Amino acid sequence: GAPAADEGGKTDEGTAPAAVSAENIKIGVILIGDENEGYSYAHMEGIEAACKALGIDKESQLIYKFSVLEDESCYDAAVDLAENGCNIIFANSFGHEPHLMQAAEEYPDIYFCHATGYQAATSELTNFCNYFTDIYESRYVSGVVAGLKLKELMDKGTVTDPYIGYVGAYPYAEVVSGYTAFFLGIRSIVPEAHMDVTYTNEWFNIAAEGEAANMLMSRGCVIIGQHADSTGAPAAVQAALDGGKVAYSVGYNVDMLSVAPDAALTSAQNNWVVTYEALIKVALEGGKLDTDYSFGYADDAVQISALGASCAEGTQKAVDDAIAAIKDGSLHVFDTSKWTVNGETVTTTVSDDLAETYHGVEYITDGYFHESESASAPAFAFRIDGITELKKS
Amino acid sequence: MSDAPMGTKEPFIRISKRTSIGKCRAWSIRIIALLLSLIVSGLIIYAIVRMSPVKVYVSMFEGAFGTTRRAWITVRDTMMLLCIGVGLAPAFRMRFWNIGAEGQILAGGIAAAACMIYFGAVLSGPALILVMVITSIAAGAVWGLIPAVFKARWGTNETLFTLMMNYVAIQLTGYCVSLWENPFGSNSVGIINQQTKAGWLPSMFGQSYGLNVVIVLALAIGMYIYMKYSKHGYEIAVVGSSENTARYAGINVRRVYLRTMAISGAVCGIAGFLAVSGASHTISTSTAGGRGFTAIIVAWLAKFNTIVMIMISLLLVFLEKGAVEIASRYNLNAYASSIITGIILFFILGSEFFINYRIRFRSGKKEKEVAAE
Amino acid sequence: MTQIIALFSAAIVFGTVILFGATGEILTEKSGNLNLGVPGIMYLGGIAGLVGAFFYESSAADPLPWVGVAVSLICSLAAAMLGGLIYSFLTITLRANQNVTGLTLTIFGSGVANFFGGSLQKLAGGVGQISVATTSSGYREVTGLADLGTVGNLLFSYGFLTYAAIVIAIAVSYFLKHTRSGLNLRAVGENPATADAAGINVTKNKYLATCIGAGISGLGGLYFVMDYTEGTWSNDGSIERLGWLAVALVIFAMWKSDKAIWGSYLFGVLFWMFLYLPGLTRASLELCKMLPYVVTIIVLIVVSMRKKRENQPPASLGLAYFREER
Amino acid sequence: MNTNCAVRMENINKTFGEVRANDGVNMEIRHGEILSLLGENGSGKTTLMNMLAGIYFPDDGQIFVEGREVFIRSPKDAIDLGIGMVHQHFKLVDVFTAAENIVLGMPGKVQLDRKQLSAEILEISEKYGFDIDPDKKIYDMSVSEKQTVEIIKVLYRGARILILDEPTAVLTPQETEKLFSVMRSMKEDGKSVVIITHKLHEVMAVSDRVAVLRKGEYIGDVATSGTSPLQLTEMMVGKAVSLNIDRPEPKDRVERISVQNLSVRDVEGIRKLQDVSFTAYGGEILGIAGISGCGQKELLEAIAGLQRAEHGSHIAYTDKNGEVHELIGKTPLEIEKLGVALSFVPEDRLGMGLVSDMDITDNMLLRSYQRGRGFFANRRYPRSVASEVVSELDVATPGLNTPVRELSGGNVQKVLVGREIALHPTVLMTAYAVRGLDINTSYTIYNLLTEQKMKGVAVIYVGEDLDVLLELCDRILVLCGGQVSGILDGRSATKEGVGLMMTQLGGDIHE
Ligand SMILES: Nc1ncnc2c1ncn2[C@@H]1O[C@H](COP(=O)(O)OP(=O)(O)OP(=O)(O)O)[C@@H](O)[C@H]1O
Ligand SMILES: Nc1ncnc2c1ncn2[C@@H]1O[C@H](COP(=O)(O)OP(=O)(O)OP(=O)(O)O)[C@@H](O)[C@H]1O
Ligand SMILES: [Mg+2]
Ligand SMILES: [Mg+2]
Repeated sequence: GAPAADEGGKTDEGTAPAAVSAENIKIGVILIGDENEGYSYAHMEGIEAACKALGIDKESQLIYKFSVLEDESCYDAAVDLAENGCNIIFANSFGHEPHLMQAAEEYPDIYFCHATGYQAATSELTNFCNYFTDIYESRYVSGVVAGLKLKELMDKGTVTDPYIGYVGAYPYAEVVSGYTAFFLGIRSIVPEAHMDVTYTNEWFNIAAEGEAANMLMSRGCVIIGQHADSTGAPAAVQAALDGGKVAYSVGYNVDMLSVAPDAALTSAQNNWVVTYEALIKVALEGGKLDTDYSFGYADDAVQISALGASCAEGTQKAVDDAIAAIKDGSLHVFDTSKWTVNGETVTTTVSDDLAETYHGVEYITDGYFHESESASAPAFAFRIDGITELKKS
Repeated sequence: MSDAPMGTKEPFIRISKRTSIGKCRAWSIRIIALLLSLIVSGLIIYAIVRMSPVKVYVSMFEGAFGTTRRAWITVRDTMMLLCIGVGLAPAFRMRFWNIGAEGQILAGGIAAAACMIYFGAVLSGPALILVMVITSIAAGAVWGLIPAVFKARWGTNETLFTLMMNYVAIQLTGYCVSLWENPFGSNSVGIINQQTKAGWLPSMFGQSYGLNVVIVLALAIGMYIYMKYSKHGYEIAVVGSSENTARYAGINVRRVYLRTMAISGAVCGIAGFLAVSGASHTISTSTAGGRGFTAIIVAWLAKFNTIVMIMISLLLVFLEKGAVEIASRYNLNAYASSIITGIILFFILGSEFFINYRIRFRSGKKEKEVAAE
Repeated sequence: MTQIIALFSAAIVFGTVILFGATGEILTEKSGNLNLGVPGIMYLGGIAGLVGAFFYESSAADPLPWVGVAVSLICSLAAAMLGGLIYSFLTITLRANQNVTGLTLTIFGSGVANFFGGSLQKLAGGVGQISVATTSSGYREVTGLADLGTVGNLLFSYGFLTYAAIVIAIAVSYFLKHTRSGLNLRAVGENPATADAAGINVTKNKYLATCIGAGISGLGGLYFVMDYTEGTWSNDGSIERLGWLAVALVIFAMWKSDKAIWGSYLFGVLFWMFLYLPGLTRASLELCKMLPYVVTIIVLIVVSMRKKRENQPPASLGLAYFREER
Repeated sequence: MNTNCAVRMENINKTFGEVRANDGVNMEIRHGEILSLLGENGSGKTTLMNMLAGIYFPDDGQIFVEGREVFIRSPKDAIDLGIGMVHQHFKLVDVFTAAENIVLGMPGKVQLDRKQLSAEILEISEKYGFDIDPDKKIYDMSVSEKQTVEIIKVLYRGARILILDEPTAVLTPQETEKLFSVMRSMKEDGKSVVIITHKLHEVMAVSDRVAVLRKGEYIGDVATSGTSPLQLTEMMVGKAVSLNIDRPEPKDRVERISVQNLSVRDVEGIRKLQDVSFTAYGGEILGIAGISGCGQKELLEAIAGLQRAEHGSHIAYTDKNGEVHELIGKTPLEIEKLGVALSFVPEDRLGMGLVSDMDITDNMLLRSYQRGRGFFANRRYPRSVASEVVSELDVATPGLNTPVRELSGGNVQKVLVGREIALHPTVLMTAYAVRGLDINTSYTIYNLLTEQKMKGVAVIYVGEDLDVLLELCDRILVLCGGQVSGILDGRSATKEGVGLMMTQLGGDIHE
């Protein structure tokens, strides 16, 4: 049954939504895009797979709100879903968070889960959580793939300068964390590699991403990574490759092989089903919600897409080894011994000049930066040596 | 001269202009067009989702008015669109093709957001709102005035100028977002003054959007009176018709350009204020969200009559909300709504022909009117 | 140096999209029809070409590039011209308001394109999985001249549509300036009553110019899909933005398609400048993206300051014609 | 069937909404004749001819060309039938050259050979004695040049039936004479020419036969040789009318406008007026004569505050209390605020004097809306003025809410003149006040002007018809190339004298 919508009702400390059966649960999903757009599409696939696994009918029990902007329309959508009897409501874009929280405050009997956000830990809402994945782990692994390719090219003498380019969306922690992990993956193979990062200042613009990749290749970059949502960059790299240039691409979210069959090496991906299954299970059982959910390789919540034909020999094995090492805890992506800032090893995130960035939380213990552990949102924001941001922050 | 190439037959269809048509007749033509368009889009929907069109239309209605909240959202968005249409009306009447509403809204929105951010803690509730309204009006007016100054002085093409000003405003918004975003680089300003609600438009009649309705309806009625009965309104019409005549009549053409565009921009600025203070409480490059363009359709279909605009805005918002509901319910992507809106507008646009013109077929000179049947 | 070439290449590719759009629109506007549906038409041209190529490639056992090119070209032209036909029927025959009809066509076109784009993604197995690599390679095939060092790289490393855009722009310009039909068409746009009295079929001219213009504009969408983004679909709104820039370019080029050529490349340079300018920050990058628009405004002002009769829009642009009207 | 008939129209009907523009018209056009089509404003002349030209299609009736029934569905059909029409409002593309306008719509090679075209055009113009530069843009042309283009356009198409709708309304007497000789040589070629004009002396001078329309109905036709202007007027109006201009002696002449050393340049810097000085008195009509384009427009506009004058120019206005105001440098609004009651009928009616999309009431409002303090425009007063003007000047209109655009040319002019007189001016300036008006209405206007004069208004009358100027005005100022050639006494001046001064400077100044 639908929970009573008592408007403006405050959460009583300790109350939590009640359990609901798989036949009766209703799930609402607020997406920034639709099946046209890789990021949202991945979420859709994840949710639908989770529903299937849990015996929930996606036709009658799953309601989508597509292309919801990051403003009051997110709140409208959330409340509408709540009034439609949803027991758990997801929203997938960063800017949705405050609007979703507003709805969460009004509907304490419903779970509200927000991907990429960071405010659950500090809010008093017990029916609201943040979730994301340890995508940096698969970023690292995709870096290993790229590193092996780079090494192969250097061994053959085709490439002398291990120069990497990265198309970022915004100079935002999620992006910084991603490209640093990717770079560290490369450096685990080619220690002298260096990388330029540029930003398009847009999450999703196929032409801008393509041109950014072209720009990086014109500087001499031979591998192009990306944290922007379209196929623009890999396609541009494929075109350059067709034109006789040496260039390869590592994508994000989407398997790029269809648009860049020769140039695409792999893509770092989320396997959202794991996360969604976990969250929907919470709703089925009722009760308390954690503030943050972030699953990684250990739970198979992240992955890289099928390796492209251009990958260097032995890549699969190296990938498997890296994944195994991550899973067994012997490999930490942000191992402080592997990176420096201004030539110095970083040992803490609670120094004065970092207080604002890390809110006084100590992320570095046991010799590595604990990404996405206390909070699901990526937090790594160091600009490490070897990476140059072409656009200053 | 044996075989002249010209026709030796009477034309098959003859069209003549109607001088007048009863209101009743005109509206029945429009309603027929609307019904036809519903049938056509129904068929298309059926072809795509194999759903009974009737069911589809019922869900459209539910999408727009199914719950009180939905109805209020429909009303809120209608008011938003109406407000912009009202802003465009005087400019269009002056034949100043202001397609820059998008930018003027953003300018107003930026101003409102800036006030909320910088004065939120300093000023008390009503004072802050007042300052916001004033700065939004000023910002919108300035954004409208810039092209007007050049149009008045050098006759610079305002269509392209205002279009470009939209993009300039979008980038300016992007710039402001980069200053105000939290956390850095997230491109998201978040809800401004979420705790204090400083600068939020207070609710009225127990409805968060009550005040929006009051403000916009007042604007629409005021603009109707202004354009129809005031001296300014008359000047606008004269300038729009012929600058030369206006000069002859002693009208200061440049001043009318500037004044009217300031008003047009100001009302769009108010729309920006309403979007930020009265609805989203945040600012982003999509705050205007293409409504500046949709409002052009509203203004034209209503022939710049701001009262008629109420209905047209409602129709467009209804279509949008309805189609979004269909999309959500039948798992179509949201662009289905654009297709349906497009088809319905095509039919409405086409129907005006049968209101303004009379068609006669050749057959034996018997007058047969297609439109009436 | 390589970066400058890269910037110019980016500008040419970018410019080609809007050059198609603008050339088509110039032809249309010269007939007195102000078609604000250019973005919609480009959408239609783009998606139809993609759909055609997609179904060809997925049905043929061994798809050939040239067949793919032919199929998608035909589909694209047909769809774009159909868009032009809808617009023509409404504005010419039914004398509906041109502004609203155009804007509606843009809404409709973007709806159709993204709707079917989405369906196609699903069909292809997910986002980014649509690939018409064979057809796209047909569009992007370059001649041996591309290998002629820097010059070859700068001038000859593009697909055939890039050059087609230039040829069409020059042809349209020649047509308007130097042929009888071109003169007649311009007369229709300047003063339909005059053209009519001179025995020119106003309706036919308007229909033809609008539909052919739409076909040319639609090629902009096709080029974007097939060449620029290499045969895939994205609903990021790029085509719509480019469509509006094409409309802007028409005015920028003063309704002369030969002048639109360099105008489009200039737009391109200004547009991608932000990627190449060093030292931009998060904030100043946003301001830098204003560049093309601000420059357009400045050019517009400068042009208007030296008023020239020839730089004005066609005199009856945007007005419906009815012979018996006074 | 009369084989001498080039065109026969039978029982032609045409209505616009409620207006019956043509009602059962039967008319014929014969081979090798010049036919005058006469009728009051709005009597349906243009409409009737437009049906031959393919602009309108008749509601009812038949048209025979060379004895064969035809359906003229478009101008193309008309052209193919050898019918060509020069319209009242020129149908030319402003930004094209003469040659481009002439060749419009003609079949021929795909490519446009501009050189050869110019040669062909020069050939035609030589044959008929035109003077034309094929490569000149229309917007650079004077009205008579534009008309020449229009006529050549028709000839170039090989028209055998030429229709001219009020071709002389905008021509000087010399230009008119030239046009008539062209018409005569066309007639000699065996072509038929139909001319619509309101000037009876022209009818008498050029035509062989006259056909008359009244309120859409065909009244009949007479041979020119067997009729007189008086009879024709009677046929047109339906009753006997007197065509006399009463010219009472001015009384209580008082100085109103004194122009001193007025010099004006246009936007391109070309001098339009140079050191023009004169005085206009209340209680008299000051005529202004001159070939078109020699500064009349600028002169009136300068007084009305619509032209920027050069340094050293003065225009002094003496108001009723004897106070003197300088008008130079003031906007029309400021002039009005001074209490100067200035009425002005400009040359360009729909482009300057009236708002073509607005109805008659709102056009009346144009000159009075600024009166009164409030924010709102008062429409009660204009509405009463509108109905007064309509009834007094007999404006043919379906109602006060009809856009003036839909009125016939003459009726548009009536609305404009009527409004300006209704303003109770102290100075009334008119530029070509009767252009396009039928003879009856013209005389109504002359008498209205005289009436104003007797009320003590200073009337400045710019006209092209010297006969009228000599009959109507108390004094006549002759302009020549932007300078005052002389000021003559209206009662003693001769047509020849004025004509001479129009073309060369020199003459007395009659105060
Ligand atoms: N695309 C066009 N459409 C219509 N008319 C045109 C077009 N291009 C040129 N014209 C006309 O043809 C004439 C010659 O064109 P051209 O472009 O050579 O002009 P131009 O004298 O070189 O002017 P500019 O100084 O602007 O280049 C122009 O005056 C113009 O009237
Ligand atoms: N296109 C039209 N739409 C509406 N009414 C029209 C139209 N054309 C003509 N009329 C009306 O038909 C009547 C006859 O007009 P027409 O122009 O034929 O008169 P005319 O004899 O040429 O007058 P004038 O001497 O003033 O030129 C007028 O009352 C006019 O208002
Ligand atoms: Mg040139
Ligand atoms: Mg007439």
